Amino acid sequence: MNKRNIKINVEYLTRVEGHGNIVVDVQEGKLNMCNLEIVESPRLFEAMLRGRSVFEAQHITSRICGICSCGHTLASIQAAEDALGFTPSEQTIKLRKLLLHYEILDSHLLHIYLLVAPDLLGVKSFVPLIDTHNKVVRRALRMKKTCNDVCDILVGRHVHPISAIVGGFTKLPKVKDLDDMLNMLEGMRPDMDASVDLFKAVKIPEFERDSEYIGLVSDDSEYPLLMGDLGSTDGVRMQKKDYRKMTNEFVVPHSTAKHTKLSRDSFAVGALARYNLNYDKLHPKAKAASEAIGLKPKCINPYMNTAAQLVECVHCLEDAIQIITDLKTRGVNYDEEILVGVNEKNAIPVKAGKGVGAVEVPRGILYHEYEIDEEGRMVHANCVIPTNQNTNNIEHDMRKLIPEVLGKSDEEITLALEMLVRAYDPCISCSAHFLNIKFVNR
Amino acid sequence: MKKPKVAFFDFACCEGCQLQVANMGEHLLDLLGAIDVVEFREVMSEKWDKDYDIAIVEGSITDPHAVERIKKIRQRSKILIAYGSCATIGGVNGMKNNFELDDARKYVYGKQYTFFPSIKTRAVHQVVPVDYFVNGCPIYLPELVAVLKAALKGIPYYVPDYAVCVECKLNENVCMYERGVGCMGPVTRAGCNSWCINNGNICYGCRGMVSNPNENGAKDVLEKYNIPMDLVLNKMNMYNKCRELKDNE
Amino acid sequence: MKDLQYLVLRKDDLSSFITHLSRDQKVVAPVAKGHGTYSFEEVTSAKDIALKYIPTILPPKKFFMPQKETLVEYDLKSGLEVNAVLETEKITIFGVHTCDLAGIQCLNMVFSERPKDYNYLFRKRQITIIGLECNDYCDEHASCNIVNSNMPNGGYDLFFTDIGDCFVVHVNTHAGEEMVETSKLFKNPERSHFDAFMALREKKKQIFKNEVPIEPRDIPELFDRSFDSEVWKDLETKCLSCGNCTNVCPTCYCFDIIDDINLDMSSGKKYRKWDSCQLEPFAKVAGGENFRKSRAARQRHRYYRKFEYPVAKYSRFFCTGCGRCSRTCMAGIKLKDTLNALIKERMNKLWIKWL
Amino acid sequence: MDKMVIKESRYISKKAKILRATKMTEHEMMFEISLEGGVTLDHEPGQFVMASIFGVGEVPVSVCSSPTSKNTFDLCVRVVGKVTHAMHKLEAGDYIGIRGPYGKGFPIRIFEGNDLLIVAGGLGIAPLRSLINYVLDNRRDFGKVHILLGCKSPKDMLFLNELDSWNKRMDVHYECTVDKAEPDWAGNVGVITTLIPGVDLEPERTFAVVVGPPVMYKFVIKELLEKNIPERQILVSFERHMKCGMGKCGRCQIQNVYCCQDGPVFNYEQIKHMSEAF
Ligand SMILES: Cc1cc2nc3c(=O)[nH]c(=O)nc-3n(C[C@H](O)[C@H](O)[C@H](O)COP(=O)(O)OP(=O)(O)OC[C@H]3O[C@@H](n4cnc5c(N)ncnc54)[C@H](O)[C@@H]3O)c2cc1C
Ligand code: SF4
Ligand code: SF4
Ligand code: SF4
Repeated sequence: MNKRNIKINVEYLTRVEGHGNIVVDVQEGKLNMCNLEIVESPRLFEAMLRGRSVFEAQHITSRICGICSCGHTLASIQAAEDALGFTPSEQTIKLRKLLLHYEILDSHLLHIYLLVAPDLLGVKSFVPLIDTHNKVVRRALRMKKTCNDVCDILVGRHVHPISAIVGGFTKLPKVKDLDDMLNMLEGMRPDMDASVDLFKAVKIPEFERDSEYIGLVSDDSEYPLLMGDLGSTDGVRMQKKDYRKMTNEFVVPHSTAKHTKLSRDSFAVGALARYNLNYDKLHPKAKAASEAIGLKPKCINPYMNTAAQLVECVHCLEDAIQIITDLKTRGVNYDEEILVGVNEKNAIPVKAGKGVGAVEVPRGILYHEYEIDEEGRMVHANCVIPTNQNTNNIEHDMRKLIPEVLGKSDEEITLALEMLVRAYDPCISCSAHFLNIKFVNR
Repeated sequence: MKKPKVAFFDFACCEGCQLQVANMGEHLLDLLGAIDVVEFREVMSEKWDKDYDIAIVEGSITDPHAVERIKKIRQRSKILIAYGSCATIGGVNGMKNNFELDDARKYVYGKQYTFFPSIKTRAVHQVVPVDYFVNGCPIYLPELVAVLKAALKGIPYYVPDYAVCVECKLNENVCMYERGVGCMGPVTRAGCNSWCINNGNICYGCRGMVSNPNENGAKDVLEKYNIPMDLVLNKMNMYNKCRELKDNE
Repeated sequence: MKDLQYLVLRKDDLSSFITHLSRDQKVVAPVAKGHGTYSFEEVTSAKDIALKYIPTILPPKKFFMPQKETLVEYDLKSGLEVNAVLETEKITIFGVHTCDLAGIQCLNMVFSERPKDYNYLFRKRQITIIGLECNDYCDEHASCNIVNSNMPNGGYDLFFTDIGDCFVVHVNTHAGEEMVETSKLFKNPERSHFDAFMALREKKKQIFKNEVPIEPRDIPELFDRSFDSEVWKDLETKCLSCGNCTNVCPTCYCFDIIDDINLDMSSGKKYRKWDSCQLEPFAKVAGGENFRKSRAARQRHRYYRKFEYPVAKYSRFFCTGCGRCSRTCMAGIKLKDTLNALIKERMNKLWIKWL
Repeated sequence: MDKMVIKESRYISKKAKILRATKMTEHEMMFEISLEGGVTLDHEPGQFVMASIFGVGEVPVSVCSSPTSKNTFDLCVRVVGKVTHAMHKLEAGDYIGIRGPYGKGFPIRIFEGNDLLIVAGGLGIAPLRSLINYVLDNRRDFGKVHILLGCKSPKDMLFLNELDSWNKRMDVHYECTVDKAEPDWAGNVGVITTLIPGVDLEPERTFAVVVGPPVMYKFVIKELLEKNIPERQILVSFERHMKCGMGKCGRCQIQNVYCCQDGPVFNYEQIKHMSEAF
């Protein structure tokens, strides 16, 4: 083994959403320390939620993270409705699934094109690509814009959606809106094909570490994203109300922050986890794309998370088109449009209770848990963010990776590590408000 | 004209406003034709060590480290633009100021709360001078573009100092009060094209308050429509809590 | 009288008529928006149209002077090239009540007064107007009788009066004649139609009475003497300055002109957009002085622009009695209440003088 | 939606070239401008133009040169906000847009043969410079000419050379005062109203022309009335926000008059009852 000393300190990891640092300390070829720090200033969301109406929770928690705001909105609504004992209508669920598809599409595309593609094409950011790969950049922006536009139609905007609230939607898409969304999504297909083609050509670093993969599972034939039980590739299955048993947060000696694990040292959530768990339920086109880019379940190369994201993009696009076509044939029931401030009018009866929301957002499974009093005020709130669940896994990956690459230059090692972290698409904005923050003596 | 060097920075926030910029689609290329982005951490690895012509800052100032950082940024920038509610008025982060600071920290971080230094949430202009404001949670892109153009031209941009209702009416929405629901529109600065109300929601006041609201009149309205005052005050504290901050806090 | 002047259209044929019109132009008509509100929106069939409606949220002025309207386009790349432009489309507005017809007439006067505003005048030529008679009061906010706009006084191409199972249609212009002829749906009226029509007009005379206790000709004098009235001070505490009352008013036409350069920083346009005297910066000048700083002064200005200033300039009230301002005001400022208060204050003053 | 170019539009501005841009004080700049094609602006003293800085906006500015100089005209601009900021960045050779002239200027025809008392406060000298130079160019048509000028401080004085030449002329009575003096200032100190009582004039045949900031009018007019100048012979020029210059946009309305069309020059009798005027 290469006996060298390395001290890497990548401050302000760029091109991840939020602030993160990687700290690596190798002495005499032995790994002393390898940590992923999250340095964003605390925002204390759970504390701020106390005392607020459960009907406002979604508006506030959406602001935890602009990138995952639709995901937080959906998880929050689910937790709130669970606590209130309210069952949403079939149409509402359909529309929420549609929204989640948009969110995953949008987020994955942003990640693949703007954040990962520069690494794969060997440049520092997408800016130089404007000159070298203008077509690719334009395609990326075009696809991104489409996701944005369909979101605008469905919920007013993509960042902090407006019309999705507890109980349903304050504005339902008109016939013309459905047509517009359908046209836009269908128009995106050629770009999606081109994206798959592009990916065929890029080289993904070779690295493997077998881990446990966790995500939503279900018994029906649908690729579970909005609803389902909790499951793992190691065969664990439980209900969402028991999510704490799934995450098993624990304290590690070298850090004041908590980590998560289930059956092994660590587990992963996110696109690759979902892919590994629910490959069979993917849309046929998504399976075809998967084959085209050389991804097969069960894949244990974390760098391939990006590939799994692309496969999910194909799936979400196709399923979204399916949902809209369905809505068109069945017709939208506009009587279900709800008035905001339902709490002010007591349209949904309020009682004390507890509820959990578990939703597959782009980066993995997101939990919101609320406890409310008999007036619907928040007594206690807890959110477990996918990035938090992944940190432990990333650290374990890094520990395995570093010895394998010790022979390379510092720059190459740094890049390899940065790329690894980026592959997980960590959203540190979300996690920065929670316990999983670690400190290293410096 | 030489393209100005522009850098984007974020403090405590959800980074949704940056995402709004990324969401411009192909128009982003027009924007990049007019400015030279030298730092934008979320999408770029490049760093810049000279002065900035324009610094675009997102997020609120919530810890001592951030105070120092924003002061440094201010020193290095000719023009400083605060964008997004968190930066312009404190935004949702301001809700923290509804609680005793230590209490809130303990709630989230338990015993180890002292590891996380925290101060009362402040808007950027409550710490350093700000040249332009782009309000909203998230920002409304046309307004950001308008402000950028004003900054490029070196002329002031006036945030509309009238109520969201103005735009709401131009969009022919049925007023929320007519539907029996309280709305922050009458006291909130316009400029978002009544985005939320167009989509069936109420205005939450994310753009900050008009400079001269008629508090008396607003009270009358609540009374007339039978909407409890504390409900609205509660909404007011969602985005606008920081306006109560004294200079010495 | 040419026999073409009055015709009838069976209600069952309205749908065919609308379809006929929408073949080569945009047809807009009142559409229900829920919560008892309406707006003029594009329709393709008669079933979308609310035939019985109260004044729409925004008046049809939005078609004559759009909220945002490009006036000038420029390009600085090759020195300076400036072009004045006009954006129009062919529109038929169906179902305009008499108050709104009066509103359009007011705007016509303003914009055709010299110096003429050609953007308005050219656009107006592209618009055909089909009026629709109100057989009864819309609601308690209407005050159309006092300003005499509950009966048609021109300003339309065709005018529809609902007399049960058909409309009596007044053909007023060439454009109207053409619509009628090409559609081939209109019949000559029979005696009974006329009888029903006359009976309706008679009945309206009974229903519509002065809504405020004053003769219209005395209103300008009332305002002459009310500039320093206490009534305005009362409005100071109520008004929220949301500008809704002016935005919805069919005769408010104040605007702002905005220069909007493109991101290339060399081409751009100037557009005008609706503005409101109720907004605080409206009368502010460069030195910081605001000539109508108080809400009271701004409210007063609004009323004077309805009941006094235009009387001197155009010899007519610029209030059509549509009641929109009262209907929309959250603060509950009602036009009729204000007029009543002014009248009452005036009476009191007279009494005091007398005693 | 169809779009077409309409040449009838009144919103189109003429292309105009800046021949010279001179910084006069900390806040004011003067521009010498010519319309493309050597067209004469053809204005009267007291009229204004709408000046367009493309990409920024359009503002009303009084023409401050006399119509006797045919091919070019001058604008003197104080920096206050958006457009004026941008104007101060202009240089010789730049193009701007000009619409107008608009409004009713000073009634020079009826001034002829009579005496003039010109009272200027601050930037008010800009429109008055047009009048003064016109009068001086046609000096024999007018009776006595008094010019009273008030400024905040000596360094705010505009058109210094010209002030000097007016001061030196025997056929003009010129006086000036500053609110706050500086050490090397030897002239009057005090507000402008203090100069009026000392002027020797025949009220029946004197036209007083007053232009200055809003606060000035009330006090100056009071002094003038005390001097027995008839109300009709007191002329003022108002500043209001303006967008169209054509009596439509409503911005410049003062009760039932439009500043842009009925003014900006009014005689006191016309507007004395209007509380919104001052
Ligand atoms: C007939 C006439 C003649 C004139 N002649 C001259 C002349 O000869 N020379 C000259 O220098 N000026 C003259 N003026 C004044 C000139 O028109 C103004 O100074 C000019 O319009 C200012 O425009 P601006 O875009 O620079 O300022 P703006 O940007 O419009 O700002 C003006 C002031 O209002 C404030 N303001 C404006 N809008 C807002 C808002 N939305 N919110 C908050 N604050 C706001 C600004 O802070 C500033 O103090 C004349 C005006 C008139 C009517
Ligand atoms: S809905 Fe809200 S913003 Fe719109 S008019 Fe009513 S109060 Fe104003
Ligand atoms: S409508 Fe209100 S809450 Fe919504 S963006 Fe605008 S100001 Fe913010
Ligand atoms: S003032 Fe009121 S009632 Fe009169 S026309 Fe305007 S909106 Fe209608």
